Amino acid sequence: MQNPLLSISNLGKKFGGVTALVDLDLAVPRNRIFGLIGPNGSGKTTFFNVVTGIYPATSGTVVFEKEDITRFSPQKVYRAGVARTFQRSRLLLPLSILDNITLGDHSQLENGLFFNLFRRRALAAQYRQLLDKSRDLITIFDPGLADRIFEPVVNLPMISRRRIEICRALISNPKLLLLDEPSAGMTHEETHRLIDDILQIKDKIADLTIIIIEHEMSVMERITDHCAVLNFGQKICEGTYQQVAADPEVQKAYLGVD
Amino acid sequence: MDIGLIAQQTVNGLMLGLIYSLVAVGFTLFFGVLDVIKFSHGDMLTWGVFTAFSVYLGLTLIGLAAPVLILVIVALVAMAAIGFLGAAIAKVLIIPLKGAPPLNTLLITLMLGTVLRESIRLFYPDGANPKHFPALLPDWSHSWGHFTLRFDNALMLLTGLLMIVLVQLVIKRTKLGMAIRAVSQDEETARVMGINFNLVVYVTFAIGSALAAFAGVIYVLYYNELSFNMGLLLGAIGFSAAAVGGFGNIYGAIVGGFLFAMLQSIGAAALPFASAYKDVFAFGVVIVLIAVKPTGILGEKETERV
Amino acid sequence: EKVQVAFIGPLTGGVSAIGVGGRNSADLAVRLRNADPKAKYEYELVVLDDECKPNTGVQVATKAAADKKIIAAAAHYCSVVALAGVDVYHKFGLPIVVWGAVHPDITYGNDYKEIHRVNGTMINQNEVAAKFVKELGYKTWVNLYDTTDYGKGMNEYFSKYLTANGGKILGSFGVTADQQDFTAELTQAKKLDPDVIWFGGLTPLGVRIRLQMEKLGLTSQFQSCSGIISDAYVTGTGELAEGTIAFREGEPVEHLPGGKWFMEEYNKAGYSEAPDAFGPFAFVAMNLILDTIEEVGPKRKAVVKRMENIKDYKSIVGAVTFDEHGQNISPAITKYVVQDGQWVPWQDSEYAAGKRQLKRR
Amino acid sequence: MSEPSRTHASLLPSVAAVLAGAVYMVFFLAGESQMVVFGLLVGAVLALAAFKHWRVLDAVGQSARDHQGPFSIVVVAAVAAVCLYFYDDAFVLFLLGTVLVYVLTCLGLNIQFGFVGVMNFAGASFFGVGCYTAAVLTKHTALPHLLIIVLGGLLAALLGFVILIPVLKTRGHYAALVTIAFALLFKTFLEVNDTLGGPQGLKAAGLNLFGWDVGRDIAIGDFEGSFYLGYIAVILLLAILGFIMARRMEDSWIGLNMDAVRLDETVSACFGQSIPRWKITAFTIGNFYCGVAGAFYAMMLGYIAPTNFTFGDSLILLSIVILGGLGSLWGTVVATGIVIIIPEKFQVLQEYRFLLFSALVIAILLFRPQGLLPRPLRGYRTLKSLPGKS
Amino acid sequence: MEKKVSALSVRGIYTGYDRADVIEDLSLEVEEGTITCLLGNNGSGKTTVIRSILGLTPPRAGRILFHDADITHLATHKIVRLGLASIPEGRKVFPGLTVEENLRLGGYQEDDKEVLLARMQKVYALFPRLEERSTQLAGTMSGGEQAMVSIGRGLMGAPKLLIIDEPSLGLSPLLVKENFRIIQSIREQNITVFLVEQNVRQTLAISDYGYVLSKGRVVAQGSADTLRDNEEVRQAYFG
Ligand SMILES: Nc1ncnc2c1ncn2[C@@H]1O[C@H](COP(=O)(O)OP(=O)(O)OP(=O)(O)O)[C@@H](O)[C@H]1O
Ligand SMILES: Nc1ncnc2c1ncn2[C@@H]1O[C@H](COP(=O)(O)OP(=O)(O)OP(=O)(O)O)[C@@H](O)[C@H]1O
Ligand SMILES: [Mg+2]
Ligand SMILES: [Mg+2]
Repeated sequence: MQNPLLSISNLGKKFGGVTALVDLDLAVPRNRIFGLIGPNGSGKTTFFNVVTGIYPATSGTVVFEKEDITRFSPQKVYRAGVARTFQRSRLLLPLSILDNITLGDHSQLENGLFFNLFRRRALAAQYRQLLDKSRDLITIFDPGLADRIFEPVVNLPMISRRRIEICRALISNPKLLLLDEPSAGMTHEETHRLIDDILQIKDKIADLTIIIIEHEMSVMERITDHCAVLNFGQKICEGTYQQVAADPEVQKAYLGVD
Repeated sequence: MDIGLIAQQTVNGLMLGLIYSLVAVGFTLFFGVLDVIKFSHGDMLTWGVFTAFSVYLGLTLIGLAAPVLILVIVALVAMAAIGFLGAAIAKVLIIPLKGAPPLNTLLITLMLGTVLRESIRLFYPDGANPKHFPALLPDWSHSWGHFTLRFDNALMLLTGLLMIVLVQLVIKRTKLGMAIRAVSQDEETARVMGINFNLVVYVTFAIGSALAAFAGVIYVLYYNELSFNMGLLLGAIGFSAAAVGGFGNIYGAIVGGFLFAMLQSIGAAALPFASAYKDVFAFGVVIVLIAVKPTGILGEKETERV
Repeated sequence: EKVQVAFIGPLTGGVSAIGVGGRNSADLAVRLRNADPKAKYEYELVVLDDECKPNTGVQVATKAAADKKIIAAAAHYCSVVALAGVDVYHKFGLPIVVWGAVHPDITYGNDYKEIHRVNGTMINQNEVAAKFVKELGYKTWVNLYDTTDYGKGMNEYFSKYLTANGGKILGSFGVTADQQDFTAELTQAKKLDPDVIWFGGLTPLGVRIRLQMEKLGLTSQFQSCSGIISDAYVTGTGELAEGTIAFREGEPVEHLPGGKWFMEEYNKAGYSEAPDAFGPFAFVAMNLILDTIEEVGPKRKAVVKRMENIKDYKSIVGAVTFDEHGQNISPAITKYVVQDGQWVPWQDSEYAAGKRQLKRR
Repeated sequence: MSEPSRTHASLLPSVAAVLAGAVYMVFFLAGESQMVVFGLLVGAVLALAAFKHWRVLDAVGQSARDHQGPFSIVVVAAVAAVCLYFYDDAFVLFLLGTVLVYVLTCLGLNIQFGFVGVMNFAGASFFGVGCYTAAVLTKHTALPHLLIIVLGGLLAALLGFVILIPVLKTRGHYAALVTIAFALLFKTFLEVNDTLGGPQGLKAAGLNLFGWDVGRDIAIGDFEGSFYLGYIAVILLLAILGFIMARRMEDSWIGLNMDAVRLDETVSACFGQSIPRWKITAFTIGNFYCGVAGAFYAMMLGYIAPTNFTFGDSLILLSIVILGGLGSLWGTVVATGIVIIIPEKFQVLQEYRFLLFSALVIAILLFRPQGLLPRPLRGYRTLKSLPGKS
Repeated sequence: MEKKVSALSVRGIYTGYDRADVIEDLSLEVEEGTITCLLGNNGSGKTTVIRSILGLTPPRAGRILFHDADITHLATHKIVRLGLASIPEGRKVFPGLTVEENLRLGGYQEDDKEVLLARMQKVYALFPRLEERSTQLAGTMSGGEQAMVSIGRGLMGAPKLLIIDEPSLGLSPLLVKENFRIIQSIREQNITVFLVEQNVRQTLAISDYGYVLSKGRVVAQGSADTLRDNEEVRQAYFG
């Protein structure tokens, strides 16, 4: 593949006796939506965690934009342009929607002590800008939430929380977005609205690559350009959705078509 | 240093370590069930000791003379009474606060500690002054040079360790133990499993508090002295021991307790500086240890994943 | 006309027993005066708790001193607190009489005319103590002291006078004031095998050390200082108290006619706590204040002026005479020994008579 | 799109509340007899309960939040007015000064604990570092006192670095242990060691600002006031400064970052936060506050000793923070007032006062588990009012 | 006609959290021996209904009967002991306990060790992954594995009524199918099932009766077949 955005080679991850990833090789092309599927416990989330630096890799390398980020801390991975959502939603529940989204834009903000304490007008300007930006973003997903942007997220239903989480990941205009089961627990209709929204965003942002983990196959079918299938931490198959779905091994291990 | 001296210091350290461990086990229990630091734990110990003392006075008043019988009654009554008090505290102060920030529990038990302490000082007859607790165990002893081994110390050490093992068995082997651990992980789901949350909390607090009373009885048998503010520092050290050993792990509490006692003994006896620095030394080492093992020596395992 | 006088002392915390005893004694002085038909004024006692902490001390000192209605105060058992407060009293011109704190600098560290003290400093006490025990024939000591101002000061002066008198200190251990276990230190001491274990500090620690000496089979004589002369020491140690020696400023209260009378009145008044070791001094301090006010009227300046030359003032702890620093210079030091569960002046004891023996003599 | 559609509350309720509070304070502070003090205390509780019932308190809170600036000015004016009312009552002024000192200290602890979640059980120790700095430097150097106050803060912050590594590496109760151990260690160290006066402590010189001896009574024309007015002026200024800085910190990206670190370290790290950075920042700034407050306090008090910096004192400081409401700046102010003034007013109870005070705190916690004034959601209110292009 | 016995009867309950009611005047019946499902959008209040039944968030008004016993204000553990078990939403496993301990807690009411062992074997047979990982801390399992633990734990009890809240959340398609098979087999053991699921097509395929919830109110109900043919339901859930 020509100049992939993310290339993984030989990646391995062990937790004590549990082997979560084995000799994984992947190349994720730019500007595409890349699907990751596999049975439960096959290592998909672990893959995200290793890429984002939460877990150190046991072996292998992760190269992002030609830079070896294998040993990067989560902060550095984020600064390199990778943002993510979590399989179990992780918002800062007592904080407002705005705060939660703003947090995602950390790299664009002035975080210096002096700036924040003494250059209040410049800060206010930055704040207004960000407020507008957050509102615009969340409006795409749910205009209702834009009106409640100063309310704490603790009272919101799961679907809203997932949307906010995606906004948090998107606000910094990342180059790579990692989505871990974004539609889990949504109804059919809700799921498809979410996909529409994601595709809309994808169109707006010129240079955005997405890796998505999903167990909802209709989503994968609609949205991905390319899929890889993991089983027992290994890649067992790769190709377009139609290709992998037709693979007998995938059907047996994952889809359960008999 | 000669062998006798070392042996003596070892026994001193063991006794001290036992008391610290017993207090630390209590902290670990409360932490285990509700994730709270109960800062009044040391003062519960004091109450245990004063209950024991009162019972002792009462028994001698009615003419009971057999020291061992007295001791057994004294210990049982003190443990029962303080266990009950612990459950009552859980009901009135701890459970109502379970929805609030955990720090409130800390503060409320801190204040409770003051209330307990001050009540003894003010309302116990001549409560502000230290009192003498008689030796109820036979004072057989044997000396080798500088080393005196006392029978009662050995007995206390044994009973104390037995007690800890007992608690450990209850936690590890019984349904109650499992319920305690489930409650500490997720109260709501535990209730959905059919666990009576309140009851588990009461029972845990009763056990932990009774253990404090037990530690108090050991303390007072060993030192023969009681005073209203004896629990304050003991509480702080017990907490440190529980933490440095690793919360939620009874063996951690034991390790922490004996470690702390050992550090103090070394600080007082073996190091070149003044003995008054022994606490500085012990706490200094504790800080370093925590820097190296941030969740204690037998620390909790990381259970969170993303 | 109501005249306000204040009592300041530690009513909460570890040494509250002494503070409350002092408070009761001062209160007794005021009550007796108010009951006295010859008294010119009616007195009201304002009681303040200094918690034995300097910051609270300064706070209550300010409260008393800034309140112009308060004419004088009997103040402080804890030396640090007294040291912290003296500037305040001076600044606001409130005359005080210290009733328990023993640090020399309280009176000698300044030239404030407002500060007086009826009890002696730790210097006098230790000088007498060192000489006395040396004369008893002891040769070697191990010193333990708590690291408060009191314990450290005691240790400093006792060691100084002891070595000057030819005593030998084999080892000395500072211990913290809330320490509970002394077995490590005492085991060391046991190895050094001194004639005497000396302790500088207060009752709670004194009790613990005496008991733990026994645990470890330490057979040395136990000697201490005014800090442990209290009923609590005797009840706290039980039989082991027997033969403990200690020293205190002032003539033995029980010897003076006023002393007995004081105890009778105290019991009559029905306080629920004992006067404790320094009750008599608090009583004297308050009485001195009241007498002075009776004499010169309820004005601070006049009281300060009058107190400059108090001489041979008769009291239940002996005659009081202030030197130019306001320090009572006549406090005799009484030597005490515990005999049959009582602190008995040495000269009255069976030990002095040779009927009983101290340890290791 | 607009703000949540809520009409702006009027300033009136909050001003009225401050005025009522000020008048109450005057009566409370002036109250001498047991009866008066208790009557006022019970009255306050009943009044608050009634106001809460009638939703007056909500209105006050809303009004105060909508008018941060004016409200704060009114509060400061009210404090100044109360102080001036007691212009020649040295004791009341001293007490008020002490309250302000503790406000500054607890604001610092609140930054550590309420914002970034670092529990500091050694607040009194860092406060003590400030005190000792002031005592030693006023005695041995001729440095300007204002500089010494700043140095007190800096040294406290610096000493914090001693336990920085374990503080950074641990969380929750383990972090608590580190600071508890430090607090116990600090006090023992001061006592055992004689270089800093040992257990007996040190005298500290009074504050002298550019030739103005603050320790001297004030006489301007016919007005004669206690010298404590001078001290109060200084500490009021320091407390206001501290408050403004804390508020600005809260209403800025720093506050957001700190909240994130407190609530979820993993998420924070995944969005580029450096967790050590914010912990160090909060810990250091908080200790700086403690040190500054301590240095000033030593000068006002004139005498310091190790017994002022015990673990117990640290606990009192932390109690204030919790009682006020975690992260709540106004809560800290109110709670400090309660925790410092009420035990003093309980002096009439003599030896029973701690017992009652503790019982009172327990009662407050049972009835008000979120603290007296729980922290409101961050609304960037101080930013919104600023003019500027967007 | 066969006599219908109501296992669970919810009558006009109102439930809310801090302020507003989330559930308003909601009534439903679960007949013994059936699978009854509750459908609804995210945030429509399904979980809240379950919480009300379990006594975790007791209703402000209304009554809940379980086999004719009023359980409206009973403590959760007492309700559970009447024979009501649940598989809670959101894979609520005990993270710090091992897989095996989690399963054992599911059988907390059962004292007979043999019985427990047999049940555990059954669970292990259904989810071999759990047996493989019986000593792993549940909190470190993958999302789907935690769902397996949660389901397995629910199967460890022997309830009369099993309440299941979104069991297939995060499960692979293979396991989702397996899951529905399990639910059916539960009914065959004469256990009544009250099911909340987003996977509407399959849910209705196995259910006998269903309710549709919207904004805290029942907006449609009927037998599974009628619901399947309901136009609104189709639109919202099948697309
Ligand atoms: N922190 C950990 N400690 C131990 N084992 C772990 C840890 N994290 C993951 N595992 C194990 O590694 C394997 C892969 O887990 P991972 O979360 O990557 O699965 P997944 O593909 O995301 O599955 P799912 O679709 O169920 O979310 C699982 O078997 C899991 O139990
Ligand atoms: N603890 C809570 N505090 C306040 N509001 C809550 C709480 N839990 C739920 N809510 C609110 O109650 C409403 C119903 O929530 P509930 O969880 O019952 O919905 P649900 O139908 O189960 O949704 P989902 O499909 O997401 O599970 C939602 O609007 C939610 O925001
Ligand atoms: Mg996963
Ligand atoms: Mg739900």
